[in-house]
Amino acid sequence: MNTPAPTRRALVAVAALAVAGLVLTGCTAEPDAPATGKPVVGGTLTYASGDAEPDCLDPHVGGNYPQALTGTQFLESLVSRDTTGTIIPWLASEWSESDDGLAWEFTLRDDVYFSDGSPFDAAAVQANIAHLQDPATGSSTGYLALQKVTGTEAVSATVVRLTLAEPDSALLESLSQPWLAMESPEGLARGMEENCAAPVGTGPFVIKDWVKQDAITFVRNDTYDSPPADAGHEGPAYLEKIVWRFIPESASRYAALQAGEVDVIDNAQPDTIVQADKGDSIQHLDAPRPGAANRIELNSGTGPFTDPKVREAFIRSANVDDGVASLFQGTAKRSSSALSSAEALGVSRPKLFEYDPKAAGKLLDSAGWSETDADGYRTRDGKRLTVRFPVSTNQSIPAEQSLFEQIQATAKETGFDVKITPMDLSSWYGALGSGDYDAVSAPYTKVGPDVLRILYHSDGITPAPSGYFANHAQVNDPTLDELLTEAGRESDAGKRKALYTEAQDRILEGFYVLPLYDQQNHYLLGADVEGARALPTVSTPTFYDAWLSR
Amino acid sequence: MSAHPVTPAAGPAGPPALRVRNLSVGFGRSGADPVVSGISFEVAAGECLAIVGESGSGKSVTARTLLGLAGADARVQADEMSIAGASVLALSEASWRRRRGRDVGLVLQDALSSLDPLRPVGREIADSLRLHTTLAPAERSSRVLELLDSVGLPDGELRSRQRSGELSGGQRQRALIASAIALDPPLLIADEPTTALDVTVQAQILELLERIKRRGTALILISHDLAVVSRIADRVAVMSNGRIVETGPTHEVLGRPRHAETRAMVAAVPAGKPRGTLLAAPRAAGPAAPATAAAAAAAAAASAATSAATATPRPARAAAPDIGPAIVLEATGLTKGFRMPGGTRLLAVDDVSFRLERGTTLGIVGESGSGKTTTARLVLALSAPDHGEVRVLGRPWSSVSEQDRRPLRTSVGAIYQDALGSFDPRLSVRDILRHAVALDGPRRPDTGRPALFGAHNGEAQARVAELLDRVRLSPALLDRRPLELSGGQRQRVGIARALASRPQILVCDEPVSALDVGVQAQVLDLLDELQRELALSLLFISHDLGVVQHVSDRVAVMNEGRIVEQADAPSFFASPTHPYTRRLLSAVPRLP
Amino acid sequence: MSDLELQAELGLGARRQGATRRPRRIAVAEGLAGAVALFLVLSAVMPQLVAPGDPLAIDPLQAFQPPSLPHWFGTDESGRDLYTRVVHGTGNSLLIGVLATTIGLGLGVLLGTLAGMLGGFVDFTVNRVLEVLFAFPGLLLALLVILIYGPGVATATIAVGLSTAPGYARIIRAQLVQVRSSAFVEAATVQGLTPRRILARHILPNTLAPLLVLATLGVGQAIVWATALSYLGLGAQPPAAEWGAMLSAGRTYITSAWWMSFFPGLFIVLTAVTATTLGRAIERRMRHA
Amino acid sequence: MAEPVRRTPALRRLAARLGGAVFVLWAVATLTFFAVRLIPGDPAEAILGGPGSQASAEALASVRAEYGLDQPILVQYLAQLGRLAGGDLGRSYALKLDVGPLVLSQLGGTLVLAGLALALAWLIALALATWSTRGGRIAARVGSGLEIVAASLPHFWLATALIVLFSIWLGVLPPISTPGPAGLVLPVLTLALPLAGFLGQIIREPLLTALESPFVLSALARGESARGVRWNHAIRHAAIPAISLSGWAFGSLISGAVVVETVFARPGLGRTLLNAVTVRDVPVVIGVVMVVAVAYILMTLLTDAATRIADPRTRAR
Repeated sequence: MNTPAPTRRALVAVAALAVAGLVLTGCTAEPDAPATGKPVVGGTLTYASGDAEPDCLDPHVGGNYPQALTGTQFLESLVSRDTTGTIIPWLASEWSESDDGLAWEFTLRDDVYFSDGSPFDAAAVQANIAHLQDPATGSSTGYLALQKVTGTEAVSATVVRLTLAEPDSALLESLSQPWLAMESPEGLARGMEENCAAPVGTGPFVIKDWVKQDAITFVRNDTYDSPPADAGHEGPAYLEKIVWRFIPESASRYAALQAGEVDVIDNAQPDTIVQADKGDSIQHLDAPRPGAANRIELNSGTGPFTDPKVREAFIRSANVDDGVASLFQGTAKRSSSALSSAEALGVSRPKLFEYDPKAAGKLLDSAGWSETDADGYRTRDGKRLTVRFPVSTNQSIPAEQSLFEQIQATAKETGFDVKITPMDLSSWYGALGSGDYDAVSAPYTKVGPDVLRILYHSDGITPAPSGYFANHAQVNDPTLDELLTEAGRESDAGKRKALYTEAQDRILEGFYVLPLYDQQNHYLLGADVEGARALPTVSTPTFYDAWLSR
Repeated sequence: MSAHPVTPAAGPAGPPALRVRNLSVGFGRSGADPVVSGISFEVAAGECLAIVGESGSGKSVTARTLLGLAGADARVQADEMSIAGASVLALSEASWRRRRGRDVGLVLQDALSSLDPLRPVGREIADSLRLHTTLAPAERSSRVLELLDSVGLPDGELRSRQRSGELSGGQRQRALIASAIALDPPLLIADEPTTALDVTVQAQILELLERIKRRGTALILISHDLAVVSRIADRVAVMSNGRIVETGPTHEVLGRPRHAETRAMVAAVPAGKPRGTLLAAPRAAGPAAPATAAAAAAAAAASAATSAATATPRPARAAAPDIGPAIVLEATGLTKGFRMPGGTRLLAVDDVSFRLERGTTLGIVGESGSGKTTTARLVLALSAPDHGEVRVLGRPWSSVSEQDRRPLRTSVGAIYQDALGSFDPRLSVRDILRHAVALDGPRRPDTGRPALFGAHNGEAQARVAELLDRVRLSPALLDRRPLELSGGQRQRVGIARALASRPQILVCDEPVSALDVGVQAQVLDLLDELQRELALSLLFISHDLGVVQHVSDRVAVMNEGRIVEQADAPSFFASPTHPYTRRLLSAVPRLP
Repeated sequence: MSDLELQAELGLGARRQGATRRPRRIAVAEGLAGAVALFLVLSAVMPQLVAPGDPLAIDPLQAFQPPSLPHWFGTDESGRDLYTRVVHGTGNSLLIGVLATTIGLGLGVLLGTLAGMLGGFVDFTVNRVLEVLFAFPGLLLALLVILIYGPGVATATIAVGLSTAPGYARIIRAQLVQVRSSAFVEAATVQGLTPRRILARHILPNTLAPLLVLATLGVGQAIVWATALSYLGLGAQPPAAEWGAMLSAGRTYITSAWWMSFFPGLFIVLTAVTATTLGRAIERRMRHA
Repeated sequence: MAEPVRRTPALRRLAARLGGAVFVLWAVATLTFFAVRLIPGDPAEAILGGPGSQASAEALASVRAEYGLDQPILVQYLAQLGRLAGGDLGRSYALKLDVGPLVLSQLGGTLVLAGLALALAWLIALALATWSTRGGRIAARVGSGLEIVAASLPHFWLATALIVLFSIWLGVLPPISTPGPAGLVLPVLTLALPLAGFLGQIIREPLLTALESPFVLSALARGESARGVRWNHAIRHAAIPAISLSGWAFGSLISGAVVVETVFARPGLGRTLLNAVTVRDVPVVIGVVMVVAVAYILMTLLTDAATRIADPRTRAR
């Protein structure tokens, strides 16, 4: 069966050379400032993930964040990014773009082998791109990232050329993502079922065992020597083994970390982060995901939100600041941008999103929603001002659902009847597909401002082959379309910035979105975990440099 | 001979097996009345002392106290309590444990529940040996076989592997005795050891106990039935309200009872008393019968003190009204079989025929499993016979549909052994009687439903009051539920209910088997009185030949589903023909 | 799930043994249970009287307050007063419990009465059906219902109701058969009562009297099961003031805000204990009346 | 009745029991087969990921053909029965795994958990019941009160409470199920405590009855100690009703496992079932249901045998 579309926090790469937005806070050992002492070789690190267990470990299939998390441990991409946002060599040692921007040549390392022993070469890259573009693979994230790529050519065994339909300034970022990582062609040839169970890559670890509903065991790849350029050391990883467990209960996860049963947890809850920050026994790694900020998108295609005044009224009626402050306890900041704070080209317009119920009331009056019914909701022509808000319980962390409840409560004071409907993922996609929503929150992870094109270009209203469509706000603005297309082709940094600024202004001023906060991505690590870091691409953790000081 | 304390009539030298002086046992708060107060007695080796009393007289508590098992909250005081010369007063639990089974053994009634139903009887018997000796398991097993043999249970190998539920009543009572005498204790206490046993079995068990006594064991036999103990007891102590009211050699106490309580007990034994003799002393004046059996006994005792010491014959019966046929109930060739779990058929009732004449009592007697209860059910048309027929008042009864039979139902009343179970537990005495009365009364013309059903219907209330008076129950009991009544009271309510429809026939299925002798006497008297006054015809079914002898005009003996002998009472008892009947008759406990 | 059956067995079993050792006076535990029950019913019927606030009113600045004088049970992540929410949730939870019990008991009475009264082929068939339903032990039948109709309060209620029905049916049937063959029904036949009158006067009252006990015990168990489904995300959903959903929301913050889980859970336990104690007390009263 | 009742031949009884078991299994399979037809929507679409998948008509058609969904319902039903009879439980919609091996691989963990919990529950129940019936009204009240409260504890709440107490406050036990024995303590305790409450309630009444019964008095009169009476006689009587409720206990443990395995992140049947219900993975749900039904039936057969061993009286009946 096909993968259900880009599930959790899907990401599309973008070309722009964004200045690093990845901020590493907390006490994590950073790669260039190794922790005290000499790395110890050996040991088993246990990782507890709160994300769903992937159905398929091949990130080409579908392409969601849980796959990126696991894929980072055993797969590698052509290029990577450093903390300043600069694209750096990985499996490709150098690359060049043709003058017209329609062809790219990548020179590959000649000393890299997949863990099944087959060589990594131009043919392998071709096979991977073909696999991603094959509809049978059911890729959504990788497929979208390679939309402009029309062909591949093995110039030599170590040089591969990609030809494009139009210039793509996001290509390098796209290729840096785990969803476009390189897998052994022989592995791919085994068929989807086998490959899903144990994809073969070039990474520092190899899948040894996957007991479904329990754990994945990775063991060290002893012949490994192809770290990205920003890695802390060369040669094989220090750790002997990684046990990757799935613990959906956040409280259990944190307690397990406290008890020393696991060494690293993800999806840390705000209250546990605050606790961890207070003591010394647990390190905190804050790595917000790139791409769009978490936001509520208002469906401008149908229903009450076709009227910009009603959209603005809703946005002004929602008290987000207090909610973010109380629910996230300082671990997340209120956003007033369409983009993640990790994106340098992001435009923040705090004034547009200030809580102002009075203004909201006036806006509704002027939009014709001037009557109030017995329950205190606004009505127009006898119809209640209802906002249908389907929420995917799989995609929203509890604090976020609480925030939605608070928005529901504050918007009620102005007269909005927000109907929050919790749903499982499949029903949620169903509701989206049939247009049965007025507001929706769908996280979208991606490097660089090109995410705006995915989310707000009118092309995004029509679904991708997997059935997924990204333009939930159903923004259909030819001027915006033009700005976004132009920006996607433009390689001049200054012009690009101006184009994206204008585009963001149009989106924000059109009140299509209510930005909430950055996509949260907090890791907590035991005190004896040294050298772990988040890859500056999509903030997945890498344990290549990690070792245990115990 | 003086009444207090009890001393052995004769016996070997040395200390008696048991000596008790001034024993009192109380429970609960220290101010509460003691259950046993100041009793004294002794038993010598090879002697049997019977302690007789109504339930609640304190005899069982006495027995338990002699084993140190009166309970944690019991307060035991005595001037002396010694077994084989050694004082057992204020023994620690550990020392008691060493003595129980070794110095004193206990046999309880109903071995089905007195032997652990989940363990083979061999292990139960071997337990005494395990606890008090160092015998190896194999030695214990062989000793168990000897013991079983000595109590008259051959096939020891088989028996010791069986559980109490797999043995017959007599077999398991023997096994229980074997477990009590495993260590040959000098003192054996038997608490109602034969109650609930068939008479023939009862006689055998008594014989066994007597044999044990003759071996030199001191035996204390506890019972509510004077007739039972009179067989083997050397001396009798009569207990009432926690005191020993009379004591002496058996023949003296039974022959010349001095205390009112003793006299009442002697009088209450039905066996050998002519038909129509009053068994219980005349009731106290007024309809307010005492609330409990114990109180009833006390009242009876009090009034008996002023009345004649021996049973009083009653005036002759009222003449039967000469309406309807002379034969009110007739069974011909009744046969009923049941399928057994193994697939075989058991003929519970096999070709049974009898006739009940108006105004008389037909007693059907048989031991357990003889088919008498099935016969009762057939007569009551609660099950249909496979063959044969029952006719009531000359009309077809068992052969017609229930609907056709129903009009005739009011002519047939019934009282049961388990009176409590025969009442709807939700109903009060008032409701039970009101419902019964309503059935008999006129019907509303519109609905056909009984007209007397209203709670405030004066006529119904009057009838209920009348019934209550007939069975000598206080109106104060009207609002109680049967669960809150004593056994005797329950049976009276049952009789009142049966009388409500003014029946001509009363089917009594073991009506007094669950009652103490004293209460039994009262109920039997009541039935007799009702029969006289209401010209009732009684079908009286019982396992107790003594009772049947007392109440019946005609007797039928059932064995293995068949009537083996049937005759008019005088000739029946004078010259029984069938060997089974003779065996039965000889086993009936009666006073010497 | 035959917890109910079990609970009932415990109560009705004593009836069969005719145990009469307990005194009639009101025990301390029963008195307490009565008081708690009164409080719960009041909370369900008139929550405003017990807790005048709005269970949905948020106050983000007052979030995560531990229990204090203004907030007896503390506040949740949105600053909602937990005491108010727990009290207002009583109605929801009790309603779910009562409805589920009604469904289960209704079906159980229907099946049990059919089997017990008609006997023969019907009895055989119903017994086989029950046997099959018992092969879905515990939550299994409920989960199957949820698989079919999707999660939600209504489904969860029906699911719990359905899965309790077999247990009830078996009790009712057993009770009916026992009463039908009891000595007092035979006695009534001997008295000449018509079958219809025996049914109306003796069999039905004695069979159905334990229903009150069953229902009381059942509501407690149904609430535990329904809240379990809510906790697993298959029943009521936040922010609904339903105990299971509140507990489910609270488990996220268990390390820092124990009160969010503790108080809703305490009310569930309290309700179940109260139901059990009251059920037993009613049973005892009926037995000794 | 004095004469020993003739026993049904063991073989015939066994055959009857097995026949009954096969019938129940068939009925369970039939019931689930037709029950899942009640699920609204197209099963082919469900296989492809639900309504959100927006699968193409060709994809739907190929899935229908692959899963035989285009066949008449009776053919599908017979095919399903045939597969089940051969031990084939079908293929998971979501996990892309054969259900049979998947469910079997999860069964072990749950059985270990349930088995240990059952043993612990018995231990606690017996200890509490014997302690609280040793005399004294206070002990009896405390005992029966504890039992009622324990029986009322919802697993989900108890699990959380135990984690807070032992893992967060005291820090002595791992809050998740780790491979070692330490990781089993809290899950087992969570399952065992409420069950112990129930068992204790069942044991208490017959224990009291047994302790007051004449055979105990007889044993005491033989010189048996209070402890001997308890362990040689009374306990066995008290245990029989509880043993015969093992089928129920098994159901309660499976239900508990759904919660406990989720909270303690333990692989097992319960967690598999919950996940499958959440994502509506019909074959997995059916697979688990069938396996549980088989286990339940085995359990009742075992219970029956155990009761016969513990209570010889039932053999004659």
